[in-house]
Amino acid sequence: MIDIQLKDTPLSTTECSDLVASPSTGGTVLFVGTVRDHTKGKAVVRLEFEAYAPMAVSEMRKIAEEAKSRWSADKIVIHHRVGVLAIGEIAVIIAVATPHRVAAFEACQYAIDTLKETVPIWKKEIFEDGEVWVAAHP
Amino acid sequence: MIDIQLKDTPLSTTECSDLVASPSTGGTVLFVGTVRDHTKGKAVVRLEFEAYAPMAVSEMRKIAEEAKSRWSADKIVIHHRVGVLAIGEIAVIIAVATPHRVAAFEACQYAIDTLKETVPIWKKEIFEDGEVWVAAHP
Amino acid sequence: MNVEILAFGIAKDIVKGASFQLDLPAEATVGVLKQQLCSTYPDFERLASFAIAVNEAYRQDDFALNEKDEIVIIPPVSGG
Amino acid sequence: MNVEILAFGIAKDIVKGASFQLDLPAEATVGVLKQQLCSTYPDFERLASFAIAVNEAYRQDDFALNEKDEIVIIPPVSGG
Repeated sequence: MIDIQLKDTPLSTTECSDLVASPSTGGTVLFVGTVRDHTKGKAVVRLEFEAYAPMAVSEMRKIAEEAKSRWSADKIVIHHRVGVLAIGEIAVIIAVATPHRVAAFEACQYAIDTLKETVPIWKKEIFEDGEVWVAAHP
Repeated sequence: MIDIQLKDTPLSTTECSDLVASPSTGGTVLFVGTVRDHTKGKAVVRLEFEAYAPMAVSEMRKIAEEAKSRWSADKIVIHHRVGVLAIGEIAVIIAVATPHRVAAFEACQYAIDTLKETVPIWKKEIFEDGEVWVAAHP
Repeated sequence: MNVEILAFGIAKDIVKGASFQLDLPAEATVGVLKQQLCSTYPDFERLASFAIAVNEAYRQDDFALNEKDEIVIIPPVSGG
Repeated sequence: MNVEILAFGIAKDIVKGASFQLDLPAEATVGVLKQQLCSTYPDFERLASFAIAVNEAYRQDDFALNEKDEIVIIPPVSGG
């Protein structure tokens, strides 16, 4: 089972955990990414996430499929938020259930590492005195 | 921050995630262990977890302190359930927040691996035709 | 040929809009498009990197473009 | 000396109770206790392993016991 969602409403850790839990697997590993209040010492007021939606979904699905086949994962959920987020809100949740616990940790780490490299989603940090697209400049 | 709980009521993934989330860390890794419906092909009806409570709590605290110092974790939560659990219910949740994502995965994996080795909690599997204390016999 | 290009993130700021038209030689490739973008909007040179997606997938420089393709500029991503 | 011992998990089934009294020589150690347990209740030999906690911490065989100690049999754990 793979469940990919790109949504502009709050994400739920319990929902993602429940989606991958099954009576036949013994453990789930989740990564929950939240919005930080500072970048390089500068206070962030809020964030905006923008996505090239159809490709963001298809790239997240690609990641889930790769993780599923490489680590024999039973179920993988990737939910990503878009729109305006306040400090502390959840931007992304990845949940992975595998027959063996070690594989779930590896697959989840692979998924978040790859998501940050390939999925067309952009984060804009808004400060008191301006705003910046993260990662745009070297 | 370290939060250790041994309780006989349902555990909450969202509660544990919220407990470690903080505006200053960017990510949380959680392990959620659920009750399996079979062992070696035999159908499990329900489970009972029994703990030597004061030492279970102190051993879980030791694990959290070690993980905190080895991986510079900001916050670690370990909640373990005791009593009768139905199939699919959550037996344990470990949540770790660290400044760097890789450390959170490592610290969480260390915590669940060590918990399964050292924390005095015992699981009894109840089948249709009998019951067995898990791991008791070679 | 005339193609329509979508822009996201900082690319939207650079081209001052979410989409725009660009004239390209017939049988232009992704590589040709990138050169043209950099000469029309020199700010693209200042990005850490940028990629081109055609019809919802990343494409290499030798990929041939067609007039009806959905072409998207993908500046450095920062999801998660 | 006479000590009180707590049992959990399968140890409870072996000694048929959550606690019991045992007579030990004065200045007995954890090692002596384990031998005595195995000779009184041979089923302890059949366990994958078992440990002894004294006053809420695991103790090695050479640890000396006192009459007032909280002594607990820890059969193989299976939490998580």
